[in-house]
Formats: sequence, structure tokens, C-alpha cells
Amino acid sequence: MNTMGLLVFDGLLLFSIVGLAWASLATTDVRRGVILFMAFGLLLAVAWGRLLAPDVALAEAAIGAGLSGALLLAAVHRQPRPLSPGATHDSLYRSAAAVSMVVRWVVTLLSAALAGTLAWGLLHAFSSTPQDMLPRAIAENLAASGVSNPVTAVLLNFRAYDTLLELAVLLTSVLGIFSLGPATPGYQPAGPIFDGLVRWLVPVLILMAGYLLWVGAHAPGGAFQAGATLAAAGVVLRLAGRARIGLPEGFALRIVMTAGVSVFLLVGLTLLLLGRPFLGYPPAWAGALILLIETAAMLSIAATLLLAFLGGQPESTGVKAAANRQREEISRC
Amino acid sequence: MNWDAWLPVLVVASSLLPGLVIFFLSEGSHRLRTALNLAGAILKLVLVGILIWGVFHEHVYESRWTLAPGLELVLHADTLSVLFVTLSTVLWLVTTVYAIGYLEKAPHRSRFFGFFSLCVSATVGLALAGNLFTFVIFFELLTLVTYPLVAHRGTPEAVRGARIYLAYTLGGGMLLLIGTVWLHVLAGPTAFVEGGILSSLPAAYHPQLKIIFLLLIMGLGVKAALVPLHGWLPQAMVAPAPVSALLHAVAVVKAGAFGIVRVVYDVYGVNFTDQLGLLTGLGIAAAITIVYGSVMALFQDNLKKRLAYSTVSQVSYIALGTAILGPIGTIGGIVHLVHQGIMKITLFFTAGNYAETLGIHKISEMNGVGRRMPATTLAFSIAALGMIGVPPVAGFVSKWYLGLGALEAGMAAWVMPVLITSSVLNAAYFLPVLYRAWFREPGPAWPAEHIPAARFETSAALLWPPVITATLALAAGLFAAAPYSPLEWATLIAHREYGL
Amino acid sequence: MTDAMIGLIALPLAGALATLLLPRSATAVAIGTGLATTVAAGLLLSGVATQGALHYEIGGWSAGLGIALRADGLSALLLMMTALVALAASVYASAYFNTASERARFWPLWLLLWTALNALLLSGDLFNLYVTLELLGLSAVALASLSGRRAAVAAALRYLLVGLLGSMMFLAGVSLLYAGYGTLDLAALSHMVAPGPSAWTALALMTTGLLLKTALFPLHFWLPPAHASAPAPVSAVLSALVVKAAFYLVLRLWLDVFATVVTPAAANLLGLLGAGAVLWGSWHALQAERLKLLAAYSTVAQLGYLFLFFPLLLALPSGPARDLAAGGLVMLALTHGFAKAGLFLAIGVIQQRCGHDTIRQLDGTAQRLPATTFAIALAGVALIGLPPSGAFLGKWQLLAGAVETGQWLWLVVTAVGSLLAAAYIFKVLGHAFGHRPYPNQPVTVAREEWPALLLAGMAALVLGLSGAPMWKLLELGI
Amino acid sequence: MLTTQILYALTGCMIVALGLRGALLHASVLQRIVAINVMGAGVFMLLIAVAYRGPGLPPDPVPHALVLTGIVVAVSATALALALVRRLHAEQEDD
Repeated sequence: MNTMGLLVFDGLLLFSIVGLAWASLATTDVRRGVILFMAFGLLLAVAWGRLLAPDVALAEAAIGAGLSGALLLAAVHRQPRPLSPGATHDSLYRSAAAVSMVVRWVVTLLSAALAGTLAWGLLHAFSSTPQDMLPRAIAENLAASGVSNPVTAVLLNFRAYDTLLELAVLLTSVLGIFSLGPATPGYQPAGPIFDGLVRWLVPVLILMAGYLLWVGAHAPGGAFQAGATLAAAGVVLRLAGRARIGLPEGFALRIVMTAGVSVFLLVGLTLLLLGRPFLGYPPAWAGALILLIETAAMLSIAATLLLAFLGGQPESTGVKAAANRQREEISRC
Repeated sequence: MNWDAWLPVLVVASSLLPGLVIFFLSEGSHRLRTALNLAGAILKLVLVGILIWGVFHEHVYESRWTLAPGLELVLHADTLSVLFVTLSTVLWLVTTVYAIGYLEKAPHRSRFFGFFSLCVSATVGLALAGNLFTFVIFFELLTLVTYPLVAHRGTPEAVRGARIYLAYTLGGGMLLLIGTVWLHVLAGPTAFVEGGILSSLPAAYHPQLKIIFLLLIMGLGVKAALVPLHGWLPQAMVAPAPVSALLHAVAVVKAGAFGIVRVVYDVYGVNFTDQLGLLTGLGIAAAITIVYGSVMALFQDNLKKRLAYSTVSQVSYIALGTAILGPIGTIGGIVHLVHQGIMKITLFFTAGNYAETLGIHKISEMNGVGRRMPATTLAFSIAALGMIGVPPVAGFVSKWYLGLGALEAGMAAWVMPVLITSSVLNAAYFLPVLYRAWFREPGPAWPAEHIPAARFETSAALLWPPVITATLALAAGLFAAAPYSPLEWATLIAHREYGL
Repeated sequence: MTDAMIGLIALPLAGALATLLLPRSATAVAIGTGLATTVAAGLLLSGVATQGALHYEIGGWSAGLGIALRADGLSALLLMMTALVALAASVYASAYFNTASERARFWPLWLLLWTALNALLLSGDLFNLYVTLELLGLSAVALASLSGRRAAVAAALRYLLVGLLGSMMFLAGVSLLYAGYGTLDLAALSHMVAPGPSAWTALALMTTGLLLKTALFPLHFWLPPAHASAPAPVSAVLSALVVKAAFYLVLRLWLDVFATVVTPAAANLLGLLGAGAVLWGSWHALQAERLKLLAAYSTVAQLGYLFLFFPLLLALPSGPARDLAAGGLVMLALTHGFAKAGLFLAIGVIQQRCGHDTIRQLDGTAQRLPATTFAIALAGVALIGLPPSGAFLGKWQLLAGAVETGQWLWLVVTAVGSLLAAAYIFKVLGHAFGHRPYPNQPVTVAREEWPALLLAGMAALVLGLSGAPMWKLLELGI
Repeated sequence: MLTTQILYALTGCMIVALGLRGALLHASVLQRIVAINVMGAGVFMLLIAVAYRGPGLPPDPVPHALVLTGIVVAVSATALALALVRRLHAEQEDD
């Protein structure tokens, strides 16, 4: 692929990405917007591949386009009638039609100005000599990190604290979803063809998740991509109307949800007790510890993403998910 | 522990601690509350006695506490602060007795006496303040703790009056704060030093110092009820009698006047203030207030309103005294701080008695009250005559020194007419009341006779305080030359201020 | 002492997991964790006071490669305040939520919020700050929508969307800095950042993002409904801590990282926005019909004061005068934290006892709950900035700085703001005087009123009178 | 190849602008959530463009890790937002 061919490819790819983004946002029909957004996500994954970022491409395809798309489509599907503007409109932005042209122009100019300054700052940053201090440091310490894939090394060793907090973010969002009400009603059982597809697809997805988890140590993959694939298996089962989608019940469910964060924290603290810095894996043990953490993380990521898709705690569990929230009793004065 | 550093703190704490305890007492425990109040008052009196003896013998009492680098809470007892502390302590004791009698069956007494003690602590703290920063802190605290007292009754007028009071005093407090900060930036932490510290500043600062002086005086003027800023005083008369007595005759109004004296003598220095040409401005404002207050008092039928306007004019005598350059004028001004306090509190006590015993609120209802309540009306007459300036009551002494000071400072041209007209006006609004009380036939029945005429004309706790303060006013006039009398102490202050 | 830093993050996170796994004993576990975290905060504060700024590299990797935790005077003080306010609010919450299912849902999110606050105040790495900001935003939104009522959910949704916009802008700024200087470590960046288009754009983007999260004047529309509709302990922590953490970041960026890039003109713009916030917030607080809205608008106003310090700190030459102004800023921030938390908790008591918090019908309540009214009065004193409170010292330094640098506008704005604050606080307190007899016992609901009283007392009395050692501690910070 | 990096970075800026415009203008909450996700994708493109060193050379792994974390954070925020929207619909039916 000579440089001219690459340039054409890039041009085509970027033009379609921007086109899809614009189309997805310009339409007033939410369903059409969501579907275009999913296409945008997939093309984005291709772009990451083009920029030699395979790990991110996998994650983008699985989580960015896949799961976000699924969540959005489920939300659009559940939306009874176009949300009356009165419900959640801000006092500043009335429904699209009523917004005067002035506001549209002002906002467009504002965003264009933001893009301009961002580009101006970036060009200035690129013009100065690229600082390769960090990549070199990673290359030197890669041997001591216990994994050979640099991205996994950064995610789970050098910047392990970020990943710990990120898992906490995931846990927080699911706890927030739980507090907002019961899960959505299921889907009607799938027809024979879809059922057949599911019978084949789910085992492959589970196998792929295991592979992705294992391969993450030395090639693109890792806990996030594996977790997302596992969640995808659950989503497919849910769409096929199956009652049991592999999620444990009650206390076990809570164990799986918190597995990622608690294993991470336990490893970190035990290392601290052994005199090592917090989350400072001894080089000899680094590989094994990272795999242990990644397995736990995969399980909790899969569980949390699936629960997010379900929209709450599955009904059949023991916890009293009351149908509607009983109001707080406030004693009269 | 070294006694010198802790005495000022103890003086302030002797009313602060009982106050805090009283807050949490339940309504029912009268005896404990009364005991705490009186114990606090007597303890403070004893401590102040030691203070007077110490300061008289050039003994230094000072306690410091740093709030932030460059900002120190300083309590320093010098001659001027001791004068105001003694006045507050004596009158607080008397007023507590009066208040216990006055609020016999009223609700919320724990809250009342709690804030009452806090208010006295703020006043004493303000008097003992060693620098302008501490003064401002206690000045604002005074506003804060007097608001609930003014609004104590809870009636819509009381809450409205309290809100007006708050608006004025917080506005004034903000001006004072800005002036103090500005001065702090120019001249660093401004301690109160006899003779003032600002004269050493370079001439370039003089215009700024003039603006700062204006800000400070306006901030203090709100509480000292100088004319444009006096609006809150008549409104605050909705407060119960002991509150009007102590607060508007002694604590709040005097705090403003005391502040003006401090700023002129111990921050700027009286000669430097005159050099900046600010004294005449202050004098004119005081003169206008004196005349305005007296004129307005003429038209008030409500007894407490008339006394309120009389307070407005009388307090400005102190400001007038500070505006008269020279020791004699200063003595006149400072001694009036004490005399006016004693006389005015008697008047408010007696007004409270009339209201509480016979339900009299208006002067038109006071016909022949002398026959029904001779002792109270006698006290009222002594104090009223003192206000007019009739010897031998204390008021005469201060007016005499003010006049003498004006002559000595060559400002007699406009000060004497002001003194004369105001005395005439005082007579014009007090003598008819006396005539109506003594020589008119009483009406068929009193508006609302709560307390029947038993052995005394009213309950003991209501009767004795005005009698005591009336005798004090008389004594301050008769024994003016005695050692430790207010006049002697004022002379000592003036000599130390002028470095004689 | 560096273990205290790890403790401050690990303890609440472990607590959150424990309360999620053991819902029945959640309250006991949560209060226990809260106490332990407060002890850790105390240890850290004493550590910083004795040994100066502390520094900890997570995983043992050197700065830049790994993530560094930093604790200097400013962050140690804010951590101590966070711990005290959160502990008091936890005690309050244990009595506020009366159904077991609510408590089981509340505690894990509450401790995750606490983790996010501690992690943010300790973090010394730009991207780590982005993750903590997100964790903070999400847990705050989840808590705000806990009651499930329509108003709360709608306000929480808008809060989330605004928060996401803010985070995205912050991340854009982070990517710019990484493109230009190749590192994410704050300390390294503060030496490398030089004035230039990429630095200005990054600063502008990150500041806009953070201003969205701090709800500074033009971008404040989401705060009042969100804070007013959240449950009482949540709105206390939202107003006192969450918005302040975002302000702490703006302060850290402007005075530490971008110290060489920041221009007086930019600082004056921040000052103007702050002045707008003071006037707009105070005016709307005065018009508010409900106590919680009044407190929320008061938050918008009080944050305006904190932004007034920026033009002063830029104009003052570095030296004792600047340290005093910085000390005043921190004192004002701490006092507002305590006072606003106390105020919201007290309002919660009134709302729970009466079912409403409309100011006009407050008469009966204010007289029947003397301890709550006293807490509101103390908190009010601190919000206005009247003496014994810490805010008085803070406003004194603000006025002194304004006079010294000749920027009179800030002086006038502070004066008008304080008087407006007095107006709306005493509008509420006016209802405390009536003729209904007082109950014999001043405290009616001990576990709810004591936290409010202690927090308000801390702001109005303790900080004001014993604030002196704080200034020495700050020499190490800004 | 410098031009690829700049090309993708500029596209990233454009996508950020589109996302911001959509987020501020749309009234329907769902479309606003989509717009915010698009804006996030734009910022991620900036990061990945910054990491790109040229066709043959190994890219800088740090921005990749950051974007991975960013994607997961974005999806959790979207999930919570959608749950809030669903709750709002449920409340709308009640009253």
C-alpha cells in the first residue's frame, strides 16, 4: 500500500466517519440517530486499527459501538412516545423546532471556535519535537512488568491505580442503576432461526472471551475486551428471551459485581503489608498477579455491563425489588 | 498562671459562661437561672474593682490571642476602658434584678437571659479591646446578640423592628470593617495607644486617612445614633423595658460613642484629627443630632419613643465633647458617657414600671401618677432634671465642663448656643411630663392595673433599681470631686490622653 | 505517614465493598469506616504539619511512568474537612434514612463518593484526576437521584449531562498537554509548561470543564435543582465538598501547574464571573421560597467569593501578603464547607419533621426545634462572615488584598454580598421568634441535630478562634 | 508520517465540535447522550492521533491505555444516564 493508496484510504475513512457523526446528530428521529451512531462506532474501530491501536479497536468495537449501541437501542425501544419536550427540556434549550435560529448559530459558532482553538493548540503541540520520554521508560521497564503487551502493562501495572478507580466507576454506575428501580421486563422467546444462531454464537463468544483474557498478556486483548465479549453473550441470551442468562443470584451476584475492585484492593494491600509499595508487584510474581486481577476484572466487567443492559436487579432474586418505590414515610410535625 | 494576663479574660468570661449555661437551662428552673445571673454579676463587679485599683496604680493588664498572622485578639485594660467597664458592670447588676422582676411570668426566659449575658460580655469585651481589630469583632458580636433581644417578644412589630435594627447595624458594621481593613493595610495592626499612632504616617496618606475616618465614624455613628443613621433607635423601642434600658441607654448606643472616643483619641490622636480638619465635621454632626433629637422628642406622645429621641440627642454630647479640642472638653464628653448612662437607665426603668404596673404607655395617660407611684415618679423627676442639666444632678456637671471646654478651646461661638438650646428643649419635653405626673388629677382608672398597691407601689424588684440608679445620679453630681468618682476618673483619662 | 495516604483511599473503598456485601450491618460498617478514614486524615494532617509536603509513588514506578500521590498543606486541610463533614453527615444519615432498603442502597454509593473525594484531593496525575472526577460525578448523581422523585431524577440527569460535558473538555485539555509535553505528572508539568498556544488552549479547556463542575456563575443553572431535591445528607456533601473539589482543581491548575502561563487578564475574568456569582446567587437566595433552594443558591454565591481571590493572588507579589491572601482563601473554603453542611443537615431535620421547608410557614417548626434553629443561626453567622467565624478572617484577607492591590470592585462586591447574605439568613431566623412555648428539652432528635450543631459550631466558632496554625501549614502549599 | 497524525487529529477536533453542538442543541435527552458519546469519541481520536508515531514505528502505549479507560468510563456514564431517562419515563406515566 503505497503512500498515495493510504492517503485515499484515510480520506475515505475519515470522510465517512465525520459524515456518519453529522448524520447521526442531524436527524430528529432518535432511532435513526442511534443506528447511525453504531455505524460510526464500528468505523471508528477501523480508524483505531489504522492508527496501530488494536487493543483500543477491540474495545471500541465491543464496548463503544456494541454495548453502548445495545443500551441506546434498548432505551429507544422502551421510549413510549417521543419524549414530550416539557419533561426534561432545559429552560435554556426548548424543543429543536422552537429553538430560534440565533441560538443554533451561536452554538454552531461556539463549537467551531472550540474546534479551531483545539486544532490550533494541537498543531502547536505537534510542531514541537515529540516527547518520547514515557514510551522509552515503558520499553525499558516492560520486562519487569510481567507482561509483554505494553498497553496491558500500562493498564495493569504502571497505571494500575487508574484501572482500580475505573472499576469503581463501573461499580458506581451499576449501583446507581440498581437504586433507580427494577430490571426491564424480558423479551419474548426467539424464533427457531434466532434460537439456532444463539445456540452456536454464545459458546463461541465465551470461548473468545477466555482467549482474549489469556492473550492480553502478550498481544492485543485483556480484561476489558474479554469482559465486553462475555457481556455480549449475556445480551444475546437476554434478547433470545432466555430466563437464565448466566447471572448468579443475590449474594453471589454481589460477589461477582465487586470481584474486580476487591481482588485489586486485596492484592494492593497485601503487597503493602509485605513491605512493597501499594500495587507494586514483585517482578517474579507480576505476571501471575496481573492474570488473577484480570480474571476477576473480566467477571465483574461482564456482570456490570450485563446488569446495565438489564436496567437493574433481575426480579427473581431474593432482594425485595418492590414494583414501585415505596415513598419515604415522613412523619408529620 | 500570671494574673495580669488572665484578669481581662476573666472579666469577659464572668458573664459569658453563665450566659452559655443559661441557654441550655429548661424554662422551669428559675432559682438556678437567677442564681447564675446574680453570681456572674457580682463576680464581675469584684473583678472590675480589682481592675480599677490596678489601673489606677499604672498596672498593665493585657491578654493576647493570635487569630492569624498579623491579626491579634488583644484585651488591654487602660483608664478609658475601665470607665466603660465599670459603668456596664454596675448597670448590668441593677438591670438583671430589674429584668427578673419585669419578666415574672413571660415565656422564653432562658433564651432572654442567655443573650442578655452574651450582650454584656460583648460590651465588656468591646470596652477592654486593645486594638481596632478586636474592637470590630466585639462590635459585630454585639449586633449579633442584641438582635434576639430586640425581637424577643415575637410580635410582628418586634420582628420588624429587629430587622430594621439589624439592617442599620450590619450596614454600619460593614463600613466599619472596610475602614478598619483599609487602615490595617496602610498602618499595620492599629493598637489603641494614648495619643494615637497615625500622626507618624507620611503626608501622602492623608487623603486616604480622611476617607477612612469618614468610614469609621459612619460605621460607629449608626450605633451612636448620629442623625442620618439614627432611624433604628425609635423602632427598637418595641423591645421589653430591661432591654431598652440596658441596651439603648448603655450597651449599644454607648458602644458607638465609646468607639468614636477610641478612634479620635487612641487611633488618630486628637491633635492629628484636628490637623486633618475632621474635628469640626464631627462637632457639626453631633450638634445637628443634639438639636434634632430634642426637637423630635417634643412631638412624641409615647413615653418610650420620647426617651429614645432624647437618647439620640444626649449621646451626641459625648461626640460633641470629643470634638472640642482641649482637656476640659474631653472631660465633659467622657464624664457624660457615665452620667447619661445612669440618668437614662433610670428613666427607662421608671417607664417600664409605669407600663408594667399601671399599663401606662402614653404621656397623656400619666395624669397624677405621682400620687399612685411616688417613689418611681421621684426617681423619674431626679433623672429628668439631671437630663435638663439642673444641679446638683450629674447632668449639670457634664454640661458645665462641656461649656467650659468650649470656652477654653475658643469654639464657644457655636457650641454654647447648641448647649443652651438643647437644655431649653430638654426642659420643654421633660417639664410638662413632670407637671402632669405631680400636679394633675389622676383619671377615673389606670389603663391596666396589673400590680395592686400593696406595701410598695409595685413589686420590689421593679421599684428598687430605679431608686438606686437615681441616688447614683444624685451622688455622681454631689460628690463629683470625691476620689474614684466618674469626674475624677474622667480627669485622669484626659490627663493621660493629653500627656499632662 | 505515607500509609495514611493509601489508607485514605483504600479504607472508604473497602468500606463501600463491605457495605455492599453485608447490607444488614451496613450502617455499623459505614460509621466504622468513616471513623477510620477520619483518623487517617488526622494522621496525614499531622504528618504534613511535621514533615512538609508528602509524596508517594504508587507501584513504586517513578513519577511520569506511574501515578504519584501528593499531599501538601492545602490538600491535607481539605482532606481533614472532607473527613469531618462526611463523618458527621454519615452519623446524620444513619438516622435520616428509616427503611432498610434505602440504607442498603445509600451506604455503598456514599463511601464511593468519599473515596472519589479523597482520591481527587491526593492525586498528582492529570488523567487520574479525570477518572476521580468521573467517579465523583457518577456517585454524586446516583446519590442525588436516590429518592426517585421526578424532580430529583430530572435534576440528577441534567447534573450528569453537564458533568460529562465538563469531563470531556477536561480530557481534551489533558490530551493537549500530553501531546505537548509527553507527561501526565502535575509536578513535572509545572516545571515544563511554558506560555504558548497549546498551554493557553489546554488551560482554557480544562478550566471551562471544571467551571461547569464547580457551577460558577453563568454555568450554575444545574446546581440549585440538583442540590435542593437531593436527600439532606447528600445535598450537604454535594454543596460542601463535591463542588469544592472541582474548585480545588482549578486552584491547583492556576496557581501550581500553569503558574507561568496564567495572565492577570484571565484572572480578572474569573474574578468577574465570581462577582457575578456572588450577586446573582445572593439575590436568588433572597427570593427563594424553600430553605433548600436558599441554601443551594447560597452555595453558588459563596463559591463566587472563592473565585474573587484569583485576581488578588495574581496581582500580589509572592511574599507574606500573598500567603495571607491564600490563607484567607483556604479559611473561607473550609468555613463554607462546614457551615453549608451544617445548614443542609439542619434543614433536613426541619423537612423531615414537617414534610415541607417553605420559609413562610416556618413559624411553628423554628420554635419547636430550638437546637436546629440554633444550628441554622450558627451556620448563618459563618455564611455571612460575622466575627467569631472563620469566614470573617477569610473575608478580612479578601478585603485587605483588594485594598492592597487597589482592585476596589471586589471590595464592593464582597460588602454587598455579605449584606445580601445577612438579609436572606435573617429572613429565615426571623421566624424563630414567636409566642409558642419552647419544649423543655432543646435537642429533639439527637442523632440528627448534634451533627448539624457540631458542624455549624466548627464553622462559626472553632475555625475562627483557632485558625492561626492553619496559616503556617499553608506555606507548604500554594 | 506527520500528515496522518494531523489528519486524524483535525478530524478528531471536528467530531468534538459536532458532538458539542449536538449536546447543546438537542432537546431529546437520548440524542444528547448520543452527542456526548460522539464528543467523547472525538477526544479519544485526538489521543490516539497523539500516540501515532508513523506507519512502521511502534505507537506510544500510554494514550491507548487512557482511551481504553475512557471508553469504559463513557459506557458506564451512558448506562447511568439511560437508567435515569427510563426512571423519568416511569415517573411520567405515574402522574
